[in-house]
Amino acid sequence: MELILAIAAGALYGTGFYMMLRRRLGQLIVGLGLLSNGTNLLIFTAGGLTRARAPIIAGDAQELARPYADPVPQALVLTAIVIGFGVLAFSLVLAHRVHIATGADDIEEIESGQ
Amino acid sequence: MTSLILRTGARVLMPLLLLFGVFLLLRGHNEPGGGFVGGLVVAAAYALHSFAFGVAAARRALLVSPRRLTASGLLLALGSGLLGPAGGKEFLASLWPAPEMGIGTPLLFDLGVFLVVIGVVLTMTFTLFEEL
Amino acid sequence: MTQWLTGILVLIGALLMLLAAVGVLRLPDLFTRMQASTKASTLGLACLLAGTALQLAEVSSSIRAVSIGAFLMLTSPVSTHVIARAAYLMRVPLWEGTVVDEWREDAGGEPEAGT
Amino acid sequence: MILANLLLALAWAALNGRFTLESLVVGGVLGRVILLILARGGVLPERQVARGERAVVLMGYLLWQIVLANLRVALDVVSVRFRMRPGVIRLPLDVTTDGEILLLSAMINLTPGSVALDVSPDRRIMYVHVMHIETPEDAKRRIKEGFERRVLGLRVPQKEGGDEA
Amino acid sequence: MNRLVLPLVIPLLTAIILLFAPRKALWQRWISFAGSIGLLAAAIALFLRIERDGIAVLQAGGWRAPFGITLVADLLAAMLVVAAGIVAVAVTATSFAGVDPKREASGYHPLLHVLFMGVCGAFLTGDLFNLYVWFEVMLVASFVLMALHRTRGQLEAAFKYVTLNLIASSVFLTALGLLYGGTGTLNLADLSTVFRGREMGAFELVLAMLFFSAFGIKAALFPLFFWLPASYHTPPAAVGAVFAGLLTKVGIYSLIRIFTLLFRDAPPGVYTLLLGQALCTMIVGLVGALAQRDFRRVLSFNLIGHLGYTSVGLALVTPAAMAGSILYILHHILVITNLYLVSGIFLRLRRTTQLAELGSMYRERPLAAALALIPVFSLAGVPPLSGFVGKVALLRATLEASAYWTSAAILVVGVLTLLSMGRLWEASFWKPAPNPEKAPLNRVILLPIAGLSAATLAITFAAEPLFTLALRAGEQLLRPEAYIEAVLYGGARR
Amino acid sequence: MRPEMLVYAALVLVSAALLIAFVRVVRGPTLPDRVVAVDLIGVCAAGLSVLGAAVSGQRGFLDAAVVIALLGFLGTVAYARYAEKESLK
Amino acid sequence: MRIALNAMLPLIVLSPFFLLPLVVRLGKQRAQWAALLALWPAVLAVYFGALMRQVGQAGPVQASLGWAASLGLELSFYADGLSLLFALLISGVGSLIVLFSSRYFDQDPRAGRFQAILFAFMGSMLGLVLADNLLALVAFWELTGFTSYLLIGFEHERAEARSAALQALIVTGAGGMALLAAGVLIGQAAGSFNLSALLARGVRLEDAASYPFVAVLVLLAAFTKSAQTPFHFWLPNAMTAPTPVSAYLHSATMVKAGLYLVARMTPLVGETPLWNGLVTAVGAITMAIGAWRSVAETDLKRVLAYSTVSALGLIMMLLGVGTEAAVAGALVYLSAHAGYKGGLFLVAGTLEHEVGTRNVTELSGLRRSMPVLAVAGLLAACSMAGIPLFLGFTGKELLYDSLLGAGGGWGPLLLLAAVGASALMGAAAFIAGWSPFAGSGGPAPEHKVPAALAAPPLIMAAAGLAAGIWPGAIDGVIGLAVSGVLGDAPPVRLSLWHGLTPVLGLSLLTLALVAVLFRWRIGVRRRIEPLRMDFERGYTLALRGLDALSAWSLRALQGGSLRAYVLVLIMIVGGLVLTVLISQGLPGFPDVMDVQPQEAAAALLIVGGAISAARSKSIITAVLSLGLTGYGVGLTFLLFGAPDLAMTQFSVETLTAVIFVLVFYHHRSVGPMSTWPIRLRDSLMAVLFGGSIAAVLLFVGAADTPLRLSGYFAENALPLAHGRNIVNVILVDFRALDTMGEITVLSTAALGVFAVLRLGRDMKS
Ligand code: NA
Ligand code: NA
Repeated sequence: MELILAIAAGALYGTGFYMMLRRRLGQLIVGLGLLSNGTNLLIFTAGGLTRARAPIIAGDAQELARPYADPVPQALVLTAIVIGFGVLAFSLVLAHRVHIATGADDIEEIESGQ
Repeated sequence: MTSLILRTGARVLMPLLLLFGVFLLLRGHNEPGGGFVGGLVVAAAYALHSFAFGVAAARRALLVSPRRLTASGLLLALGSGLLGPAGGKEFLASLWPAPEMGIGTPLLFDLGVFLVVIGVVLTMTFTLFEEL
Repeated sequence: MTQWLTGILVLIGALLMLLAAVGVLRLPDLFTRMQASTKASTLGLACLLAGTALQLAEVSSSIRAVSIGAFLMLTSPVSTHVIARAAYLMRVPLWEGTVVDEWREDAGGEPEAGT
Repeated sequence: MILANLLLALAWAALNGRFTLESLVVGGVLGRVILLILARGGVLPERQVARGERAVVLMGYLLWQIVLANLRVALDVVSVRFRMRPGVIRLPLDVTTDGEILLLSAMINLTPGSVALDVSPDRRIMYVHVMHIETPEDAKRRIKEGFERRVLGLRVPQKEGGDEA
Repeated sequence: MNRLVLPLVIPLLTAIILLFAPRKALWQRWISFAGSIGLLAAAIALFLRIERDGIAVLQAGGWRAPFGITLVADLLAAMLVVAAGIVAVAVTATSFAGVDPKREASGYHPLLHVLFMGVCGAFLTGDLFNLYVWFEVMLVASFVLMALHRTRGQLEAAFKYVTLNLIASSVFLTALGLLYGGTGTLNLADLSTVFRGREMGAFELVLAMLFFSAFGIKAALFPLFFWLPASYHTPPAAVGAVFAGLLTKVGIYSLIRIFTLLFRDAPPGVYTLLLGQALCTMIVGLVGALAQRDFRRVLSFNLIGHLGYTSVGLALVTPAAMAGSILYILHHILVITNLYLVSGIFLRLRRTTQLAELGSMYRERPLAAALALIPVFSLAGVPPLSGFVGKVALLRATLEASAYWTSAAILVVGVLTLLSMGRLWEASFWKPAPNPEKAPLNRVILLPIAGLSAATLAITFAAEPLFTLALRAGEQLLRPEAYIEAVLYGGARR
Repeated sequence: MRPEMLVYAALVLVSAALLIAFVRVVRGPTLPDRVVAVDLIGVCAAGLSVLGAAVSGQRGFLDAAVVIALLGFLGTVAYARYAEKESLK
Repeated sequence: MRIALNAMLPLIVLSPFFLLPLVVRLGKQRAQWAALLALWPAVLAVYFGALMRQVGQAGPVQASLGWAASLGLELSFYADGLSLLFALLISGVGSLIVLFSSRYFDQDPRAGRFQAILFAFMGSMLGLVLADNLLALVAFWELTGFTSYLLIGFEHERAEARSAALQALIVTGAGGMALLAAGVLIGQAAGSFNLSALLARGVRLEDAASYPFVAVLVLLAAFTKSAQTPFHFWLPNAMTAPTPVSAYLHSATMVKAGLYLVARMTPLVGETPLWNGLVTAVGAITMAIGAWRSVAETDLKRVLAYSTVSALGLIMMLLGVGTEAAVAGALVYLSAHAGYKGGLFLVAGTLEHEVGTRNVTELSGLRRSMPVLAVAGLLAACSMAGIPLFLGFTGKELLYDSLLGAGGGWGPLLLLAAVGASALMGAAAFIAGWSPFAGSGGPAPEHKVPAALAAPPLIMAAAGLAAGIWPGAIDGVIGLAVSGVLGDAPPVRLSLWHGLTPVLGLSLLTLALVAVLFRWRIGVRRRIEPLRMDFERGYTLALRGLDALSAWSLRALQGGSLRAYVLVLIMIVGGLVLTVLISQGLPGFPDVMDVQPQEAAAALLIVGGAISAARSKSIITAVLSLGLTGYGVGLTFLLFGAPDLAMTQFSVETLTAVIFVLVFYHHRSVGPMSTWPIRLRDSLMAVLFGGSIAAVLLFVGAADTPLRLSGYFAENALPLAHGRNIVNVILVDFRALDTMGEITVLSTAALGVFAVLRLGRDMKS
């Protein structure tokens, strides 16, 4: 499974950057979103995969029964997801402001218009 | 004003979403859930409401301004962190007056997170609805 | 025995979902695709939920399963409706085999904004 | 309103998986708070709450209708050549309240070959997409008799204060 | 309460109070200023304590390292927090001379304090993921501060800044994920023990490269620097001052932490890479500065060039070089912040920082010119100002380490800086301005400039104690056993 | 061991449904077509999640299914609104 | 007394800096008050005289104020004969210059500032010549350069003043950098930065590995500062400075810092073929070129500037020859030059001040209206031309004497050059000092020359005559100074009359040549004027080259295109990672092929969504596809035991879609696609980068993760943190600080969205 998820993460990084290299503001932001998803997947995968054993202590136990999915990468990814959301939303709005200010969506046109 | 079906659906879904959001918050310490996802669900409820009834109605429905909500959440989280030092422990150290009831500063902290998330998402969506 | 029941229920549910997906892929226009997706997905998921509730055999899970089903039945008409409305306003073409369109007739052939 | 509150309390207990007095009380209080918030925020005129709940209750009854619907669709999907005669029809409405209209549209959606598309602003007409139309009138009649009648049948006078239109 | 937490709590609390407080300018300014004073006081208290008692540690939540998040302050961190406090006070004081009212109402003040919180958090954290969080705090605040503008050029610059920094964050996060995947821990001290004595294989080297890229972008090192000159010249002077003074330093600081704790046993090739990068950063920055025709762009490129100075210690890993870099970082924070504030004078008077439009300051505003003379020529390394002291320290260190090319680059860059600053001075202070001033000057704006100039002079006079401190800090960095000991076994435990 | 096989088969079928629906997302041709397909993908994801609960016995899966069901709806509403606005331009 | 003088040294040296606030205030007052400022340098001169006496009796003195000892940087001072000779010149001439300036800048609002910078310069110069610590010497060295920058640029409204100031700053600043390097190298090689210690130990660096560098760096500094060819061009350009500055910095003091440095360093790094050869050769060439150009100029101050260059070269050459006689000659010549050249500059400045021009072809016949000034000019010119009885004559005698006896095979050539240069300089002396006063006609001054302007040049010029007549008055000083260079040398005996020696013959020959050249000066000037070598060209070209390089580097590295930056970042990061992976060889292929259908579906959804996003033409399809990848990632989380994550991911994905949709209602995201080669290039880059990330993740990150932290959490979450959902416990307790930062990020982002949109609306309206 690591192989497949590694490919998936790689695809997200690759397409994320590919979209950031396109000419439209909107595509750039979508690229950022893909990149952010890729990073989250990478952290999760690198932290080790354990099927369907959520790190939640069962109602009658005092301690987590092994094996369990490592909760630490989960906490990290959760933080990263939320931060990524905030940042992505902000960048999107900023891109839109650039669009309004310049009347253009083509990055080349925006940059040459100065 | 949008369609009748959407409005009615939203009206019925709203309390369920809110309930579910609070539910996720409160039992997040023991089961899947927590302040983040709880807050997101509640925020989604109000976002849906603004789609169905417009943002002015959603603002009315929220009662508090999302900015205030954000600031209160931050203050609550920080305050719960400062309760530790007030009780002679480290910053962010938890105090558990009633651990078996699940009542302790971490819950307060999570509540802060919950409020921040609601406030943030709604600040964003409401502003987007209004300013664009 | 319940395990068998579970198995059969979830299998039916899964088949229905597959059917819905095939419908969405195959059927000729948006509205017919929506017919497939709405029904199959709701009933399919309901079957899955029923099977799972049987399998887990505990109150809270059953209630949760029921509430998911209820949510879905509540939301599915609404989503169908909003998509259909958008499609109508966008003048998404109907399949050439469509026999009647009274909606557009009422609107005088012109889609109008905001009901 | 009280019924709504009770339902929310039950839902809470169900979500928690514990039908203890404690969780019922907590759920009741929570539900009350949410309803109060929503009422203050102008989201929920009380009678619509009640209608929504009854619509939910009706869902169970619909189940077998849904099964039929699915079989029919399955046939359409898998048949090599499309044999349906789809179309959009105009359905004059007898139901009036929001809850009834929502319920009706839900039932239309979940049953054979029909999808509710829109309701006219004056609530008099619902547009429905139907997969198999012999004649439009026939399709309308089937819906009106199959479902609208049942929905109208739900209009049992309630003793709860303020719940009646 | 443990003093370590105050540099985080005070700015956050200030920001929250500012969010609740009336949006009236005067309220916001005074609360903001009071918060900065509080931050500076807390920073100084922390520094004094550390100077006396050694490395201080706070185990947040009372969870012992490496399980909780450890806040830790050694000399370097404490000094930088003090510098951040000074910058905070100077910048918030500047707002009394007036801020664009729209920006002020849009959360300018709380954003500044969030930024300070992020910076202090980055300096004080002993946990790598927590560092990421502080980076984001800092970045988002800076994004917003940068975006609070209306002109097209400013927005475009902000957008570039945001995009390229987000890539850096993404690379950082990638490195973090892999790091945790390979080691199972995030605490820097704990990681240091994990990596100690371990041969640098593919895993370690990939991590080193990823961290180098991520922090190199933040620190604007060659060849990852281009976002900085593309954006730093556009925000208002006070915002530019904080950015230039603090943000890039956080990148350098993180590189220092990573390379002294995690990759202590890196193969020589890595250090060659670091050194080459430092050289190129210096040269490219200063050469780039020469063609600039805008006061703040000149500063941007000088900033980059001198970031090369500050990363020399990292590459040479001798206490003297580290001390030199540390001293230079402290000097540079004060001076470059001050220079951006000086650019604010021009923005007030002439509504532009295009060099062609400036001039006549020396004759018409001798006080402002005299105050500006200090940072301009301190940056140029004119003795006895702080830049000279820093340069001497670095030169001694590089020559001692037989890094002759680096020494040569330091000297050449010294001349280029002199040239660049000489031209800057000539164009903006000496030459007759083409147009009369467009607005009166609120003299309040001179107060923070005077304060920072005084601080620059203080570095000169206190060169001995400061350099001794820097040496001690450098030794702490290069012999991290005390740091590790303090983190893993110090502070309250649970 | 047979009943588990059925659940396993169900997993395969729902996974297949999800991917088939994805093809419709790619094909479009109109935005509503895609939205319908995405909606269906959401339902399939919820289905996988429910099946996960059946396989593992963990309730967490059901909670996730609730979230998917509830929020997928919001997404659909948003996209539909976009389509409407687009059509009015 | 002795102890007191000793201990006072640092304070005395730094006193001009301490006095700055007073100087600014007093300097602004009317001339008669401002003139009081001249008292302080005079006091300093007296002090240095007293100290000289003490040093003569008891040897050099040393005192320190400390500074940054651990950097090797100390404010320590050392006074021996050599430094005190310079200190005397600096303070003595300084006093006269301050006096002169008080009148020159009378009624000028900038007078206070001018006097202050002058004092700062004086302090730096004293620090330079009296510094014991090498690095302090460098500091003062650079400070003289900086203060001279401010002084040359004093008339900063004029473009040529600014560019001359910058030129001087850069040229001498570059030298300063060289000196800094040399200082550090010397300190490291010799183990101390203190000259007193090094001199006392008799350290010589000849054998150190760094010796060639040290020597060349020291000389580079000396040559730039003392305007040696090819760096001399800055000096004539600096003549745009106010006259007191030219007189003080560019003749009497600062330009001699290089000579001081060479003399000072001779015991440490000198007396090797490399050193002596370079110093002699550069000095000689400079002497020749300066002398040649001096008679070609018409601007009084440029005449003087080139003759200064020539004199500096001459002294440098003598230091290079390095014999006792040569060093003594150098120091006598240097002292004489300080007097006459300072005087001539002040004469020139007064003429300009009173008449309004400095052009020698326009000035004539002024002796009647300015008799005192004419006397001063004539006396100074005589000393400069080496007329017997003047100190200049004594200096020239020593020059010829030392060249006759030394220089190896090059001796005769040097001698020839010296005679020629002396003759040209003599002619220049009269051109500058006498021709404005001789003849008749020409412009007339408006009023009488004030005493404060006339007295200083007269005093300086007269001093040359006095010292020439009574050389015994200074030979003690010179002797002490020589011993500062060469160690304990036998006492120097200066005398007016040496008898009928070849040297006397050469002197007479020189005087005859002077007469001839002065008589036909106009013809000579016409002949010489076109024959110029543009040494400034190097500087100009270097600057132009730098600017071109700068512009090029900006075009290359700072093109301004965001996409280019992104591409470069990707290439760097990906390149570094790939380099490591390839160079290290990939570790073993992990066991990875255990896949279940739902997992495969999730992964396919991710990959498919990603590709669909990249291929989509409409932005909303891209957003939808982004959402699908999010769903895929969420499913993955769900299937691998992370329900919290999955729920958050699904919610966030939906809300992201909502926000995208809200924005793109109003954002027409249509535009040209890039051309297919660019798309191909970017796809390749994307595949390469994505591939390297996948490889890293697979080979590097997918190894088993030690449960270093999680074990503790699993054990203690319930007993200590009272929670069963460990992810949540981590978020709100174990690592609550992260969460605190995270909600701060979120709040800030929301504030940002609000502010950006609000400002955007304000702009629209
Ligand atoms: Na791993
Ligand atoms: Na805690």
